Amino acid sequence: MEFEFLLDGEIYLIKIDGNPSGEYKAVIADKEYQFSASNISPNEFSILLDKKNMKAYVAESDERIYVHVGGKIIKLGKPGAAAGGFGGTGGEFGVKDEISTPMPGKVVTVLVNEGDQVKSGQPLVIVESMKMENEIKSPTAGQVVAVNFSNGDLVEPGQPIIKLNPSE
Amino acid sequence: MEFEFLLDGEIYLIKIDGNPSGEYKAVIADKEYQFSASNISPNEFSILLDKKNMKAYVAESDERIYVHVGGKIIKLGKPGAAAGGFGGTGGEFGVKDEISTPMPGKVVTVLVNEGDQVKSGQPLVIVESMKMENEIKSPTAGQVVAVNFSNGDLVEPGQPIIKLNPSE
Amino acid sequence: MFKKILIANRGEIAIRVMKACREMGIDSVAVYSAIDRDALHVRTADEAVWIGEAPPNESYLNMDAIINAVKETGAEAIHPGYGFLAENYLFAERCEKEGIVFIGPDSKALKLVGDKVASREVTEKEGIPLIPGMKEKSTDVDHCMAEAEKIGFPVLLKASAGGGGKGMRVVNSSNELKDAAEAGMREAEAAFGDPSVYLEKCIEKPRHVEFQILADKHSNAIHLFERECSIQRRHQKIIEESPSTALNDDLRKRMGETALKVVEVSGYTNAGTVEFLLDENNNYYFLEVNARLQVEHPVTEMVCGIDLVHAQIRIAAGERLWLSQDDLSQRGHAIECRIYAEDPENNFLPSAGKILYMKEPTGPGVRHDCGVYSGCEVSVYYDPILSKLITWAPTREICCRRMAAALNDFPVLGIKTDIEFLRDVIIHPEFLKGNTFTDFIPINLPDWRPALGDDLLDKALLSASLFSNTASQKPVVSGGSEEIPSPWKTLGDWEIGKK
Amino acid sequence: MFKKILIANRGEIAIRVMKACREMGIDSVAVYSAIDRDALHVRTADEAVWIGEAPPNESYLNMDAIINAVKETGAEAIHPGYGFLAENYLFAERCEKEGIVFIGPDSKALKLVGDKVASREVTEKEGIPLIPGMKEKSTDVDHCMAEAEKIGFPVLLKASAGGGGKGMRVVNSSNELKDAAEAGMREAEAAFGDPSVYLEKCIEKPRHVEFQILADKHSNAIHLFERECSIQRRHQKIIEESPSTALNDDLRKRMGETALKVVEVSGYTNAGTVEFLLDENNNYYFLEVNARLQVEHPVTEMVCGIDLVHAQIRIAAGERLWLSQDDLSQRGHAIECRIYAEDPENNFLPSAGKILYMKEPTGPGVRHDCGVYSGCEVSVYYDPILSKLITWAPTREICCRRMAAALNDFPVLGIKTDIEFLRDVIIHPEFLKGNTFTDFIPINLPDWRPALGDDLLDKALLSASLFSNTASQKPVVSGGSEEIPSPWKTLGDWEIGKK
Repeated sequence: MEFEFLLDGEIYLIKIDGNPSGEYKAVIADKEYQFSASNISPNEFSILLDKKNMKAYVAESDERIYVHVGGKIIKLGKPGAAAGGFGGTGGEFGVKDEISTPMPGKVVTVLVNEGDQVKSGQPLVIVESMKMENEIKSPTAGQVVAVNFSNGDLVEPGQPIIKLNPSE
Repeated sequence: MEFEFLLDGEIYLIKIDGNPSGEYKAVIADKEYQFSASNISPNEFSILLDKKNMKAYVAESDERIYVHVGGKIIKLGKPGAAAGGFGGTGGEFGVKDEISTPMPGKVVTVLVNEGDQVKSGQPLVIVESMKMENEIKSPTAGQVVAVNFSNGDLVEPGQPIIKLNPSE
Repeated sequence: MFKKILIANRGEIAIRVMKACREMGIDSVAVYSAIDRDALHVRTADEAVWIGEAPPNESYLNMDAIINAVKETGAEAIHPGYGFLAENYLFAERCEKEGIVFIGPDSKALKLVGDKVASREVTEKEGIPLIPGMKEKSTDVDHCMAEAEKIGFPVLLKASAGGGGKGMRVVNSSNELKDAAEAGMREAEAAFGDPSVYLEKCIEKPRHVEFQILADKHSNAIHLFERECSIQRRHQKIIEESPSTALNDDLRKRMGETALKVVEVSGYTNAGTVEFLLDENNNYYFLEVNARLQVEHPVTEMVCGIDLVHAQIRIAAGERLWLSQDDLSQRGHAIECRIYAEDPENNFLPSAGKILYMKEPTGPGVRHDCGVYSGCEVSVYYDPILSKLITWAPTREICCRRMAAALNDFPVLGIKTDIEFLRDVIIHPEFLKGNTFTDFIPINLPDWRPALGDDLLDKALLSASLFSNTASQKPVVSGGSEEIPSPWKTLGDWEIGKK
Repeated sequence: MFKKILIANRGEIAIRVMKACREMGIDSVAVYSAIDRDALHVRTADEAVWIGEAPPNESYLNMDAIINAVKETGAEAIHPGYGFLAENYLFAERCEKEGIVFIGPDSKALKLVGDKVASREVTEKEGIPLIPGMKEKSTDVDHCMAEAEKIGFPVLLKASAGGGGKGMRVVNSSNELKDAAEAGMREAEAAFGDPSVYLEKCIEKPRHVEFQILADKHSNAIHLFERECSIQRRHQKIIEESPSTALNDDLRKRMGETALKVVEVSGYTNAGTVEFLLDENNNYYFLEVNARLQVEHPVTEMVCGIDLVHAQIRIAAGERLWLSQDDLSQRGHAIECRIYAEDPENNFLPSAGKILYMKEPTGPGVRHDCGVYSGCEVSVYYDPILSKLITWAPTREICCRRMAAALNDFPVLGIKTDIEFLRDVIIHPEFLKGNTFTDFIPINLPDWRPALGDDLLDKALLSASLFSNTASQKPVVSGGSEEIPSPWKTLGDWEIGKK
């Protein structure tokens, strides 16, 4: 069987096959892995790779697969899922030319106007969420081409608040 | 909607209806209940009955529904499921005329022979399981009509080891 | 003793208080907003009352609704937890008028210690060491500017009514002051209903050390030693520990005595915390009294072997303190990590959404005070704290290792949390050495990013493949008896290369 | 210090040891039998090695397989847990020959204390008080009969090689002796590979009180006070606590000194337990040394503030004891309840099968050392212990209430457990008074049945209806992001009476 996942804009291809007793072989790029795997619960896998034990916890949303392994979380994109631009810097769901917030909130102050030139790291908008004011900074230098929200507006994650024309 | 459950050989009928906001009405025998209910996870329910909070954990096997509520476990039979005789005294799956073990094990000693008269509480067979020897006692007075296993045999839960003709 | 207590809060702290009630044979009443019907605190209480819509001022800050819930259920006392109405003296006053016991100090003491400027005055008179700063609160930016020039930059801007770092800002120069003051006032208004701020001299390279106190209504008070809370981001604590690596026995004794003096002069009762800044030369300055059960109270409980919530309830019921200062000692070491829904890669911005899956860490010496669960929604309306992970061990070294191991085995999937970041703080050589100052994070972990080796990526890809493979083979699930069949039952025997 | 330790055990104790290894920076190796591939201990270790088929003598008792696993993985030491090979001196001897550190006493001491008759001889010489009984073990029923007549009925029949109540029987009269001895020998043979038994005078209305000790390889030893383990069924402990309600300071001091004397004369090192019977007149009798980490070690850890597994590993690595007797004190109260797969309604017969659903209790002062999980199979091959629930609190009263609350909120569905029974013991007035004798259960809870009010039955029926309703509407589930849709989405708006 073959699976594809996205990370930071790159596509990774995994070939994986196994037998009824839970012994698997997999190939990622030019590396080959042999291991024993067991599905402990819908979200929990036990993998023995050359006798080394590895616990993995996995869950999925519409767009992503979340994997917890070795104390770290890796978020993989599902190819063909709706959201583009994994790993963008302008907020979790943003790409470099669209500034959005990672959480719902209220726009407290828009600090720039259409046409403004902005620097990388310059605060663009202040959003209140979870009782805190949060500055959303520009991920890049560029020109503001659109400001879609005003002070006091409620904003949802992924909605572009500001559009930029990056100059980098 | 109507549901039927078995407990100790009795059938209980529940009529239950609700609305989209999680408010329910139910009738059991001649008692009426109004409550708010929420399904927290596949096995977990939150019920507010006249503001009193009640947590219920529920799981099912092929034959039964297990409910944990108020610190107690209630095992309800599903009508029409294979196993008969809920709440029998001769072991978890047994009925009064068939003696079986609640767990798999090895028959160490059969203490009675076909035709023997036995008293209620008399040890009939010793089964080793989980490193312990366990005496299986007669749930009733009666006559042994069949001994299906011999010393050293392996036995599975629900398999009748001994059949009795109860005299009570 | 009370028969029924209403807990005017939500999340982990409400649950922690309810468990204490149960152990004391007291019924607990939860209150909940419209979006909290499925919240864990509702399911932990004996009774639960709906008090309004999601925004806090329509529910958890709605005094009328809460007082009504008390009357409706016949509760005799209210435990306010922390945040919301916990330090609101008007609420305490209202309870006093209605004949409901407020589990905390009386409204008079609450008003005094809640007003940072008034409490400065009272404590200064008694010779308690204070940080140089404004003598009165203000909502006037120009006045603040003048005062800042007098104190000398850098100055610290703080909300007069609040705590928890909300509204707090370091201001390095006069041209930063206006923006900082305006934003601070807006936050203070939103969080506490009072925009007043004040300024004080910014102590450089400080530690934040606080003393837990208990005072009964019969003029007896004890302290339960210190908590070091220097590890902060956005001026908010994220890691606390006890004992502090900075205190010796003499300093501990003197600070404890000062803390008790503060309690005495302010007429404070019940559980409270006296906060100090400690500079590199072991000078300490009284900051303020936190007039509530603190988020970080578990580290004191684990080191001192007492239960602060039980103590709060007993004191509120009028009991005399059953412990003297000599009965108390610190044993071993405890650390708390606050688990927040936030993004440490992105300026610790809060993160909301659904927790797709989580699994709580367990083990000897591990305590997890938790307000969330697999499948729950983390709302944007409330404080982003999810839970608190506390470890205790005979030594600080083992305590750190135990915490690192627990954080390492603590999956929370679907929202961003600070778990990986906290682990990297705990295993940082400077943290292990005990060099914990309030600038620890900007100095030692600036621009933190999780490290991800190729090896780990491959392991993640293997896991994701196994998951996708299983998910695609999964049958209709019937309730709890989910059987995950081997995909090979349907697919037969494969070999590599065959497709 | 060791870099890698192999844990020659399974279940909760293997996991508890692995967590200690992780905290000490030591890699852990699990071993597992064919049916334990998915067991929790395999997933907790850093490495895992298959050692054979399900029956214990083909895997967890298979010395060759375990020694091979040590060599294959490069482990330097073996932690045996309890049960299996923990007290097998031949295994300790084998380790010594192979140059592997056995984390426990050396084979010589293990052989001595494991032979109840030999250890009687050694201790009797030193004036340690003993229960009158046979001077040698036997496999001869007639000889046992003669000895029993000499001692006088009732007598207690015990397996010479074993512990944990296996093979133990009270024999009230001569005509019961033959059957009891034969059954006891069979059980002893099956459990320990040695059918020898011995007899001793049966002390009536005794308490079972034991002292935890730690002894290094440099002739230093301390005791960590007592555990009271009188609540037993089938001669096996199910509830343990510390401190004992029966001991005063003087008696505690004397028994502690006797325990250290036993350790000294037997040349014992590492962690061990000296067991005593205590009669109603405060006379105590030495029973035996349990030459292992005990199941009930957590109550000592919580009351004394130490970690016994860390201590075992440090002592095995050759460290000198870092604590003196004066450093130790008991703080608060701890109780352990053993969670077994067994049927308290049916003579505590073991129960095997699949755990359809379970949820671990949590909270301040609650520790759960657990070897199972939702969805796991409880096998008939091994000891039916599932987990251990331990609570600590400042007082015994609160500790009992905390335990009762935790047991009350601890669903384990699909197999029978003793959880409800344990709760009824904990809340029993005689238990609360501290009247804990070894006959507690037959005296206070004979023929125990769970009480089930009509009210609770109705609540169960409502819950089952909600479950069945939801289950019948459940869509294909895709992995972790299970959405449980309201049935009303598909069914529209109902009203009562409409069908």
